Amino acid sequence: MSFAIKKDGDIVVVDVEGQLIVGNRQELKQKVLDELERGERKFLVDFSRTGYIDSSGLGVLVSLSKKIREQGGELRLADLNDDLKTLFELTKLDTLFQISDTREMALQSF
Amino acid sequence: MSFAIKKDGDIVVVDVEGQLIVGNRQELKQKVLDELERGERKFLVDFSRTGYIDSSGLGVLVSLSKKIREQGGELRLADLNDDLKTLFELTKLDTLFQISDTREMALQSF
Amino acid sequence: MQSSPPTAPPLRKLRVALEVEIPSDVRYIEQVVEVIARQCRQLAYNRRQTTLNVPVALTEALSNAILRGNEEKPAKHVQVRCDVDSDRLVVEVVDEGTGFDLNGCMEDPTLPENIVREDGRGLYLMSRLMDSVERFSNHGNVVRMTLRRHD
Amino acid sequence: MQSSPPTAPPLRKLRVALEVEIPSDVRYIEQVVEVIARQCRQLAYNRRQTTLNVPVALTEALSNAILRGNEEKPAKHVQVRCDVDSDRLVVEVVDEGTGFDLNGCMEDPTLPENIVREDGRGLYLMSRLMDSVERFSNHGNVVRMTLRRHD
Ligand SMILES: Nc1ncnc2c1ncn2[C@@H]1O[C@H](COP(=O)(O)OP(=O)(O)O)[C@@H](O)[C@H]1O
Ligand SMILES: Nc1ncnc2c1ncn2[C@@H]1O[C@H](COP(=O)(O)OP(=O)(O)O)[C@@H](O)[C@H]1O
Repeated sequence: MSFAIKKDGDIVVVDVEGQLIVGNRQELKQKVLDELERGERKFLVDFSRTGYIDSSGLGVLVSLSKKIREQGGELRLADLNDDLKTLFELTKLDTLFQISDTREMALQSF
Repeated sequence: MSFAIKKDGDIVVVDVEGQLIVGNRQELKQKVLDELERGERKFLVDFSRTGYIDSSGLGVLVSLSKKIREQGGELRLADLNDDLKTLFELTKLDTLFQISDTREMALQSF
Repeated sequence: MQSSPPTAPPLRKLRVALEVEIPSDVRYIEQVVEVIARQCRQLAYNRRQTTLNVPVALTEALSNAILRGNEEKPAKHVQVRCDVDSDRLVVEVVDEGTGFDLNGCMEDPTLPENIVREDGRGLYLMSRLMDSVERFSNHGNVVRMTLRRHD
Repeated sequence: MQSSPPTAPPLRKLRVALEVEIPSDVRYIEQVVEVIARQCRQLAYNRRQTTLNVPVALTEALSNAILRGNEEKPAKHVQVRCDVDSDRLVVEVVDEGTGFDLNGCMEDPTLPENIVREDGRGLYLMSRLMDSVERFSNHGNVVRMTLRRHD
């Protein structure tokens, strides 16, 4: 599992490769907070290469979203597979996040 | 697992794909005997795509070799991986068969 | 000429019991999950069960055992026992903590007052992703989860 | 920017017990072998053990149980019990036959008078590929094979 961070225009895009779980969520959190600190405000997490997410991974997304919003920015999500969609629906987090089907659609949505 | 039979000049080449074991050795035996019946005399079994062989698979090779020899022909073997070499050594069947490292070498040996 | 092998009917009556003990370290979670998910795949549990239900519920139970039950103390261990056949999976996660009140600790994270919380979704997800979740004490604090196989 | 994950040490203290029952039909052998070889791979038995020793010895034991012990009678079944951890693999193959004298039936197939025989290499290969082979009766004829793990 790893996190690849790229810039696309003024949007910070994070690819979550493998699992986003208790063992590595802190790493994601820190990377995104570093970018926020540097002045970035638009964030997109791409889940096309993600396995499963646990409650602490979901929790990190919630807390990052809050911190980014506090700075006037936004965190959006893209390309959730059916399993991940189910997780967001079960937890109703699909109501908290703007979720796009594809990375391209998400990039254009900002 | 399956057996693919091809002709290369006057040599019948049998590729053993997957296992050669009690569940399928009869099929190999029948295919080779059919060719022998048709008048073929030179046979090469290529093990480059073979998994493992059990005692009944070894037994079929021994019995085919005998039957082919009785008709003035020969059965040779090629491209045994380390596991298969060990099996032939353990059973001393490496003394009974002419075994070549590659199919090409075996084809030229006839 | 190409021959097709005699078709082998799938194995029924396969049953696997698995035991593994890990230190109180969350880095072990993924491997334990993979070992158990693999057993389920081998028994033809459906794709979603082996990629969502089992991995997520088991990750929750393991991280609770490590972080809550054992408080990540290096001297404490987590034991996992799994018994799986073509009917159902039973997994028990045992920690060295004093236990907890499963129903009392389970909150509904979908309520408006909880939705923006960072924590509190673990037990809820376990109960939604498994057919049953029980807790009892037996040489430690045991969380037992059961999932019936679906095609 | 690319991050590397926190490294997870390999699982020790993993132990798998497996039971499977098959009809007296040799077509089931390959699947049983694969299921058990997979457990050995997961426990880091070396390549040769998982591609040669275990598959061949187990195939011999299973085919003897099906063909000799049960004489391929459809009403009879073969039970396989496997217990494997990072030290050793123990496999028991149980048939419904009357048993046999392991040492009496074991011949040396490498002797000049045996080398051209079609049969008689099964028990020999089992004994050469496993650390031990035993036979006893316990609700059927049991052949137990043990193999110590090598890296
Ligand atoms: N194995 C355990 N040992 C002790 N307490 C536990 C255990 N599992 C869960 N709990 C308690 O239940 C609470 C809710 O757990 P959970 O729903 O997983 O959310 P979270 O772990 O994010 O707080 C935990 O905060 C903890 O108090
Ligand atoms: N499970 C079994 N039940 C009864 N007899 C057996 C069993 N396994 C082996 N035997 C006896 O041992 C003999 C030698 O077995 P083996 O070395 O595997 O050679 P093969 O099966 O080719 O004869 C068999 O012919 C059979 O008489």
